[in-house]
Amino acid sequence: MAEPLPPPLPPPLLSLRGVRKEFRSKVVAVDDVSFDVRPGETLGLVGESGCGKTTLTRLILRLVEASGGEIWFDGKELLGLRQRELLSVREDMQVVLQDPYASLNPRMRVGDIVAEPLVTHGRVRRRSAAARDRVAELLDAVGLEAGSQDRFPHEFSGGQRQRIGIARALALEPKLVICDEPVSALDVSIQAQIVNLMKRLQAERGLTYLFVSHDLSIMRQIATRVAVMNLGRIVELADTETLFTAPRHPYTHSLLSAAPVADPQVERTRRRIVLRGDPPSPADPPSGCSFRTRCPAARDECAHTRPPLAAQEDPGHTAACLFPVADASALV
Amino acid sequence: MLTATLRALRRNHAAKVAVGVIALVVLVGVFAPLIAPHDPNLQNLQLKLRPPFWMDGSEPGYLLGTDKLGRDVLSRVMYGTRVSLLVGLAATLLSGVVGAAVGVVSGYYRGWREQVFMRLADVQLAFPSILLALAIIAVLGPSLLFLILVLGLTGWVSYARVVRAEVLSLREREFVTAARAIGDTGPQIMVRHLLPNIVAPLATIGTLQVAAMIVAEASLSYLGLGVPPSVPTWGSMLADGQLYLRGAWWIAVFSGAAIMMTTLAINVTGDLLRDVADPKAYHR
Amino acid sequence: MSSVLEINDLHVEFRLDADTVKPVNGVSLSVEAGETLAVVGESGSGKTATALSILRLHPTPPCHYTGGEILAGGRDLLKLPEREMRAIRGNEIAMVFQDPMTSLNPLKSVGAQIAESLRLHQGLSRSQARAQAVQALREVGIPNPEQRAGEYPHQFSGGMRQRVMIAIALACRPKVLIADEPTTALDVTVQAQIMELLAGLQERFGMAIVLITHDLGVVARCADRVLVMYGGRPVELAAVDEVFAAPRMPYTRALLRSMPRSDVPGGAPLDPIPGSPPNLFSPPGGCAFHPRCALALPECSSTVPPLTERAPGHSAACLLEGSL
Amino acid sequence: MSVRELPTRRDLFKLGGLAAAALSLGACASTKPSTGGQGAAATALRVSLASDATTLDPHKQGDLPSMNVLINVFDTLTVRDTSDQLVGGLAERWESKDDKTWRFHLRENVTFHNGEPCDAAAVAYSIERLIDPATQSPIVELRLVTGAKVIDPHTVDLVTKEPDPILPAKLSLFGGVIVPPKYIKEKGDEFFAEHPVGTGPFTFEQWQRDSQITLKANPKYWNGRPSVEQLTFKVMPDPSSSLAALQSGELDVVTGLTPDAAQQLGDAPGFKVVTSPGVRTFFVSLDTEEGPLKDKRVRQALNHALDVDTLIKSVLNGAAERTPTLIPKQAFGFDASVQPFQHDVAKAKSLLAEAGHAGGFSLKLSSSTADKDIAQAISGQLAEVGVKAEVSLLDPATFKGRLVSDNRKALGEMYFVGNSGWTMDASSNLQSFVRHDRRQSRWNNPEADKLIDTEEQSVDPDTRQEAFTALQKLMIEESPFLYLYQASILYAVSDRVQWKTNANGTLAMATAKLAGS
Amino acid sequence: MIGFIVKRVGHTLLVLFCVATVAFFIVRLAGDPVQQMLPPEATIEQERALRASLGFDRPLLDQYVSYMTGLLGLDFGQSVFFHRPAFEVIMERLPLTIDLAVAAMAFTLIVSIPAGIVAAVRRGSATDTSVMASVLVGQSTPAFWVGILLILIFAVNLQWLPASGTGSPAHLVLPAITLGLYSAAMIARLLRSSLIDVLGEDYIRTARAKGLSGFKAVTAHGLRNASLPVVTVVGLEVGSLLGGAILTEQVFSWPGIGRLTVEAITYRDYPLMQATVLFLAAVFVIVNLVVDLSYALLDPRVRLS
Repeated sequence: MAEPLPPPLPPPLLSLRGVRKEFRSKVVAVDDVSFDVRPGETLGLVGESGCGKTTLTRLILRLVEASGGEIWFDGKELLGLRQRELLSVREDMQVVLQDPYASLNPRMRVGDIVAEPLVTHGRVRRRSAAARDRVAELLDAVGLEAGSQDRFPHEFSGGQRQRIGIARALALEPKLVICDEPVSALDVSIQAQIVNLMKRLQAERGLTYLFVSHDLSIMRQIATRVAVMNLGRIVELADTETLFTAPRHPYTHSLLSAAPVADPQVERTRRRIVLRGDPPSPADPPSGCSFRTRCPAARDECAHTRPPLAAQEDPGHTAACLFPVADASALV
Repeated sequence: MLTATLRALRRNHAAKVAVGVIALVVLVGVFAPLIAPHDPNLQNLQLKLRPPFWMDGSEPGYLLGTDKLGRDVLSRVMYGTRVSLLVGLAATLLSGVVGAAVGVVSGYYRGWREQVFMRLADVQLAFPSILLALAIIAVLGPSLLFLILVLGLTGWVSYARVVRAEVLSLREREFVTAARAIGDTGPQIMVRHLLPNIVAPLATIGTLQVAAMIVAEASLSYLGLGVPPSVPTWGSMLADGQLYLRGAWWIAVFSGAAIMMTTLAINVTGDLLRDVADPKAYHR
Repeated sequence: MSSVLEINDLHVEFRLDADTVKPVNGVSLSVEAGETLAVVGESGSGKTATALSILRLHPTPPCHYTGGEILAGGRDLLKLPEREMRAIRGNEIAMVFQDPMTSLNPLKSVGAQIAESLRLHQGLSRSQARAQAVQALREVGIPNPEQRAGEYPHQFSGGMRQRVMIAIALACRPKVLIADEPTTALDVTVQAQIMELLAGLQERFGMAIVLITHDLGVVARCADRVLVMYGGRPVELAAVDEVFAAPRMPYTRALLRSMPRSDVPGGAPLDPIPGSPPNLFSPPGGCAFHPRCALALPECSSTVPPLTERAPGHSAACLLEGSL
Repeated sequence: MSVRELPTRRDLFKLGGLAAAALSLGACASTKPSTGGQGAAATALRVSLASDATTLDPHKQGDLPSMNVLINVFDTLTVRDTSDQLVGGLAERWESKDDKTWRFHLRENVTFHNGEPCDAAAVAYSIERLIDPATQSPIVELRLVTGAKVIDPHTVDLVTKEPDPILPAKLSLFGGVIVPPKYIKEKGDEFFAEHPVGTGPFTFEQWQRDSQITLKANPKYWNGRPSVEQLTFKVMPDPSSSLAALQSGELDVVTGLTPDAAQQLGDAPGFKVVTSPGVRTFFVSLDTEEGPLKDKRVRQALNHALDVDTLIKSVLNGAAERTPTLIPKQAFGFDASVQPFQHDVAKAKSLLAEAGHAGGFSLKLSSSTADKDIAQAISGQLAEVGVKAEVSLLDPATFKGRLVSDNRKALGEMYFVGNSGWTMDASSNLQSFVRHDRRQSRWNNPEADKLIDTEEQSVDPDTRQEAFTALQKLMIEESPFLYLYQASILYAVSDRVQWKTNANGTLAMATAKLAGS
Repeated sequence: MIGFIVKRVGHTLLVLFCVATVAFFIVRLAGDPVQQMLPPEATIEQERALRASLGFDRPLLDQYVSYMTGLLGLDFGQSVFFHRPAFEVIMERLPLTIDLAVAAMAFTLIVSIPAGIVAAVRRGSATDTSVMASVLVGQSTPAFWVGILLILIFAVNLQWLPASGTGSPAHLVLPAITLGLYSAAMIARLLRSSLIDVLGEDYIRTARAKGLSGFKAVTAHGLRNASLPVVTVVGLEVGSLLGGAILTEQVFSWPGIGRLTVEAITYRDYPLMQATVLFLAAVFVIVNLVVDLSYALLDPRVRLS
């Protein structure tokens, strides 16, 4: 009996094709990155510091100009747009940033911070009653009191500030929210609050997230699919469960293995891969596979061939490795 | 900032005195026409070079003595306050506005604007400002306005540098990234996000700059390049009085003391503001 | 077994201009040779303040050690004159800091920075110290140590810098190593390397490690025993398995439950702790955790529960008796 | 001839702010050969200069500090003696051959310091060199001279294009310096400017720029070896420090004192301040062509309003003497019968009322910063009759730039100015200010113009004196200026020094003597 | 590093070019040397003739081009008043200004470095308070006023030191103090705050954790690091030192570059004015170039990049 065909996928909301960024220093921060973000999903983007994930978000937001490739969002190609034309795109694409202490202007009142996108896009007048009402609504949605409007950011704790940042991102009712490490600066006991909030908002408002993080445990809890980045390239992309249980790329594998698990018994029994050597500098990447210098499974070919993202057994699972990991069962 | 300043002020006795002195100087300046015992320019050649009240030969009604044209030193010091404050504040304001604008623009946009402005600043720094003052005064004649212009035009560099440095670090902060992602334009970001965040350092340099400008005005007046003589100034009184240091020390000493006291008070207050603006430095 | 370091009822105050802050309130702990004690807590829990107090590295003023004792080698470190204290720092007790970027002097070669403590404590000559420094770099797994000893911190990667910090700390073979968030600033793959390195060095030199961290994963991987801190107080102390399997303090339990885990499939909402960690400037009365505690009793807001032993080797500070 | 009194050199110390007040007053201080004194021993005399010489080439300088040094190294054709009489220098005597020719008979057996003879050829060379545009000389007195003719080795004729009755007087300073032709031709101009060789009482030793110039006595001087063995000019712009140096024995003579500075010395024993009459006159130029000052009653009123005696006493500490017009009393042409304006506020007010200015009016009074006090005091006195004169001070260089600019109104309705007539002939005092076509004139009076022409073009003393007398009366009547005073020369000397200055101001030290050595 | 040097030298030349241009035009705004050279009674013809013989009647652009091309060959033109090459005139005064600047710098450093260190290390103590009070007074007092007071006290009243002039080391004392006072205050303050910053750095804590004494930690790890920002400011201070030299040299009749500049300005001696301005600017930018380069030497992060 033939399996029923999966329902046809909706067209992607955000689609990257061969996006590349080379800085003037010749450092290639983002190299030939392509992926889709489907409406309503959370695409996780995971990688270590310096892998280019933050640059990639800035390219999508057009805060940094790309050197090549295409970025399609909601039917428009972004890289060709002029700054003026971008304004309408920005209404549908907002960002939540990492550091809740730095991402809010310390000299502005919370109400003005949250209302700023509305004002910039001409939805309300600054300090108008309409602005206050809308801000109150938004603050309520992220679990803050309406009275918070007249206070300054420094009067709030880190978690509360991140809620303010989320309220600001939601003000224009965007379709896509790019979340750049939104919880990594928060205390452990607060992270869960924010993750839950974001999940709830996504469900209520049909949001799509591009969720960037270096923290695998957060990723597993929030992402629908996960893309793994190493030295400017996507090396593996899969459904979250597939990626965490059956990674194909040795880099993903070693990341998962290196991340400690908060359970001493599990830790004692895990097979751990401890990589040798330093991560290569993005200014001087190795030839061929960018991971080969640290890869436990590297062979000579890896130095000559740059492996393309290739489809793996599971549907929608791709990995860029000539010799993918066969068995990752010991990972838990 | 204000409450923090007041709190810091409560703990700092020197600053309390300094703020008191500044208040006094401002009051004297504002109300000079009401409180000065004499017209500062009224001459009485019969009463020239009379000493202050506690000395022999003093003239009643002339508390701090008279100068060589028989004008009342106290009244002249009081009126001199006005020029010093006016020049200090106006020149600071001018250099602050120019410097902050240049600093914000070059710090935010970087690129050619920054290059042009910073090279301009280099040229300005390398160029002896006395020459600029001289040229302007020589061409346009001495006047309060031109004096302010000269001081303002030579003083912008320190602002521009500090503001640029601040902006360079601010523009990397995430709230600027957030504003750009929202769609704010460069000018919007500069006005709404950058300027409010450099108010504290601006106020600090501004305060210190007022003192520097007062000294600069005095120096130029001392060199005879300052304000027109119909207005008594501390610098020109000092220059006048220097010749009489031995016999009639009071002319130079009181005006010099007025300069020192005022700049000292302003500098102490500026330090207080600096500490408040940079709590890291304060609490360490 | 005997402790190489023992802290009893330590109290530390910072007397600032306007306020007095008490980051450490009655911390007690002990650690034995070859053992790793993890001190775990969120920001503001007092864990780093405790660590710095051991070597008396807080600047005085504003810091004052207002109570308790710190025993090492039979002496109370809080009572030692500064001179003798200096002979202990970096020699008997050494420390590794969180940020290897700022903790190394950018203007001195790493070799010189290692050699400094060798010359100081072991009276080595310049050349001897230099040779020893190269050896220390080799021990912490820095390739090509002869050449790299002459290089400057900015020429090293983050992981390599932390290795240098460890080399400095271990150069004089201390009995106790205090590691303050040694891997927090590092990437996960590098973090694994550093933890492996520390474990290997501990095995080799047998020093006790006091590991300060907020990361329960790191605790689970490295620690023998765990001290949980909250609001400047110790709230639970037990062997690592006990803490994770049967926490006796509601805070520990809530923390473990709220943690997102990479080994558990997602989907279900997480179980967060409501509210925020206490503010040092206005700590809540009574048990510091009571405003966020699901099980709080009325008296929790007025009574500070002492850390009491509930089972052999397992202490907790909670008014609720028994296991949760 | 009002020479280099205005800003040039003195600005320096003004800019330094070191002699704020009426610097110009004392700046012409000069020593003049003094007589008497004991036998010469090996002695050194140290004299302060307010500013350094610019060059030691006498033809390339036009300022007193340079001249003060050079007059000791060089000789001029004629000399002003201690009683201000014009006597022979390198020329023993002279006469007017015709309207346009002056003949000079030279002293014989005079040699330059290098042994080169000083003869008619040298004189002719010097005159020609001075008037050659290529020399770029700032000396202007010889503008009428077209050339010098050697008649015999000791006789030379100076030819002018128009009559120049006071040419011999003009040759007593800047214009009359004789330089060695061979030496200059051999060594070049630049070398000469650093190592001057003249015929004067002292030979050049050393020049440390802006610090000091050292001269040695010339044993072969034609007028006898000077009693001072070594003469040092020390550059000290600040009068208070030079007075301090005088008191500490670092200096013997402090020149260029202002009245204020002179007061600082007080009654310190061992030193004295000498006040000697000078020829520099001060006055206020009025714009007679426009505004309220067009009315001569107003101009007279302002003259009556001024209390010049009080100004002299209070502002100048008495170091000046009242003059009725622009002419100092020592000058040829001065008429003692011309009476100065009386200080009379009532009369001034009534004259103003007559002219329709009973309520007074406002105008600007410009002056150099160097003359700030006196300008302000004048403004104060004018205020008493209701005339508000706002003082506008300009740094000396700017002041001078405007003074000589083509725009005669560049300094406004009134400006305070000084003018030195070192030729001691009224002609010099009047030349730039009276005839309507002269650079600083703001007075158009045909009668005055005619009188100027008479005195300038006639060589007959009586004719000239008549013209001057008439001019002075006319100037009082028409009042195109506010007349003030002629300033005294002030210097401070140690008691061991014996010398005396003359009225015009160069530091000729040939006959200075030192006591107690 | 080479690229850095090349870039900085390029900047320096650009700045000098701009200064030369500005100086050229600005001095011509201020007035004419010919008017200052001639007595007021000179006729217009005489004035015109002198102006022509000096070349100041040529079109401005013409003069500018020949001035700039002259500069390429280090020809600053002929001083109008001294009748000598402007460069030569400057070189003659230079040693005196160097004497003064060196003495002032020496005074500055001798006073400010110990004061800054002590104040930083004993932060909050009575010593710190009195150092900071002196710093404030030093920064608040105009240089000319200091000079006048020093003359009044030490030369006039006590007669310990000469009031003005040159000749002996004693002559240097008062001017050097006058000139150095502001910089000393400035540097003491800066060193203090910079050192306080450095003392709060993690690597000082590392040094203390190694067992170094507080004093050793300051000397071995603090000073060099704290000197980095100070060095930069010392470079900029040269600017105020040069500006201050103008006033100080006036007050003390010190025949150096500062007074020469004022003389040139007074005479409106174009070539000399241009030359002194350019010279002062060159000294300033070259000192700052050297400072930048020495910064690079002090800091391996710059040196090795």
